[in-house]
Amino acid sequence: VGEIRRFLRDDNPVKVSRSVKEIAYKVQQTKERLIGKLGREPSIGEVAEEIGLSKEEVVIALEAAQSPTSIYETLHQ
Amino acid sequence: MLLKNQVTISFLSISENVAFARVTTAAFASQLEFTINDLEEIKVAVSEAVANAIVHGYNNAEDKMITIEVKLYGNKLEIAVIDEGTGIPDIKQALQPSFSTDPERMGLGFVFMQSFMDKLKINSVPGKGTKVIMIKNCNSSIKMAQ
Amino acid sequence: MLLKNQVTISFLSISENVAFARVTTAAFASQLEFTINDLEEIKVAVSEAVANAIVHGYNNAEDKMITIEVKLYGNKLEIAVIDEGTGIPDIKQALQPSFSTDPERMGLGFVFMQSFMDKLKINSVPGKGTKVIMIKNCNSSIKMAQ
Ligand SMILES: Nc1ncnc2c1ncn2[C@@H]1O[C@H](COP(=O)(O)OP(=O)(O)O)[C@@H](O)[C@H]1O
Ligand SMILES: Nc1ncnc2c1ncn2[C@@H]1O[C@H](COP(=O)(O)OP(=O)(O)O)[C@@H](O)[C@H]1O
Ligand SMILES: [Mg+2]
Ligand SMILES: [Mg+2]
Repeated sequence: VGEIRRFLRDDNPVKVSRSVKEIAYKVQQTKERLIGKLGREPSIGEVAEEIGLSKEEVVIALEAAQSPTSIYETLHQ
Repeated sequence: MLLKNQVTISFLSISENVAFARVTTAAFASQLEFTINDLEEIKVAVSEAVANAIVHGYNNAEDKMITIEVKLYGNKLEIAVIDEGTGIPDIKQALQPSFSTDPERMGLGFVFMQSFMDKLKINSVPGKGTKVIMIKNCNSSIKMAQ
Repeated sequence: MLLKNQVTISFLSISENVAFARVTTAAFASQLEFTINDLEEIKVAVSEAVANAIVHGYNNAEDKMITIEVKLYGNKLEIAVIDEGTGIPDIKQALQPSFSTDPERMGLGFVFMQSFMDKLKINSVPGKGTKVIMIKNCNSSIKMAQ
């Protein structure tokens, strides 16, 4: 089991983990580019496909790279 | 309309879970063709509803449960935020902009929910709890362009 | 150990929900001081368990429910993935590396879960369902460094 763990740590396709900031930056760039290309706001799925991540992954990265969304949190910080 | 997918999420009434609830709902909603901007609006609406459940429904007690049901239809998202807390005695009054039972709050939560979502329904029974149902339609321009 | 937070997530047994389950569980787990690498390992383990529930537990039927319970203790994460499907008749055999009841699969799911998590427990009753419980301790080096 230890060996498998080491093997997977070093070489696992699932784990090309980019930092959330990096992803968030890429999302913004991709979104702008797609707006230019499509003439409208792209869907989250279109953006995710373009950068090769799942939609859910993109949503989480955007959240993590962002300041609070709710007035609740803004007021209670 | 046909139910395509659904999830139910139940969590403790602690403020750390506002962010979790918001992002989880948005992650699920991303299975429909929403834009990033739509998802941001959904997050704000969910944050406000969950914050209300914690602050008003449960008076900040941290050992209660909040449930979110998210349903995806063809091009429609339905979110229900449910607590078993104090309930709202006068819903019409609660919906009024800048009405709040707490003098330190702004009374804009329901206004945000209403402006960011296409439909808002509230079922509430004093002493029993509150269910806030929000519906958002999926931007049809994306669908048509595909 | 003291339970700090918990969430229960129930969703339909469709393959789109594997990504949702993985990302949501990791988002909740991130309330503990896990490294990014830890969170990636948790995601793989959850994906494998949920995929098993869909493929083996429910034979790819899309109208069944899968439940994930996530509990956060002081420095420990506990995840249970639950289905009410076929069950596993011989757990010891199922755990064997490269054992699979499906000739087209690799039989490495449980191996991944075991190697990425600190503990794996399986409760299963043929005809009733399966509960896979996984525990991961939080790397204390981060705690100490703060
Ligand atoms: N889940 C709830 N349980 C009980 N009361 C609620 C709930 N949600 C809202 N309310 C009531 O509705 C009022 C208006 O809510 P809102 O528009 O979000 O403003 P605020 O939260 O700033 O008071 C609250 O002040 C409260 O009295
Ligand atoms: N939730 C489940 N319900 C029923 N059987 C299961 C479940 N999870 C695993 N199994 C059984 O255990 C075996 C080994 O699982 P796993 O190690 O993930 O390999 P694989 O999924 O590639 O077959 C499966 O082939 C299946 O027979
Ligand atoms: Mg409010
Ligand atoms: Mg498997």
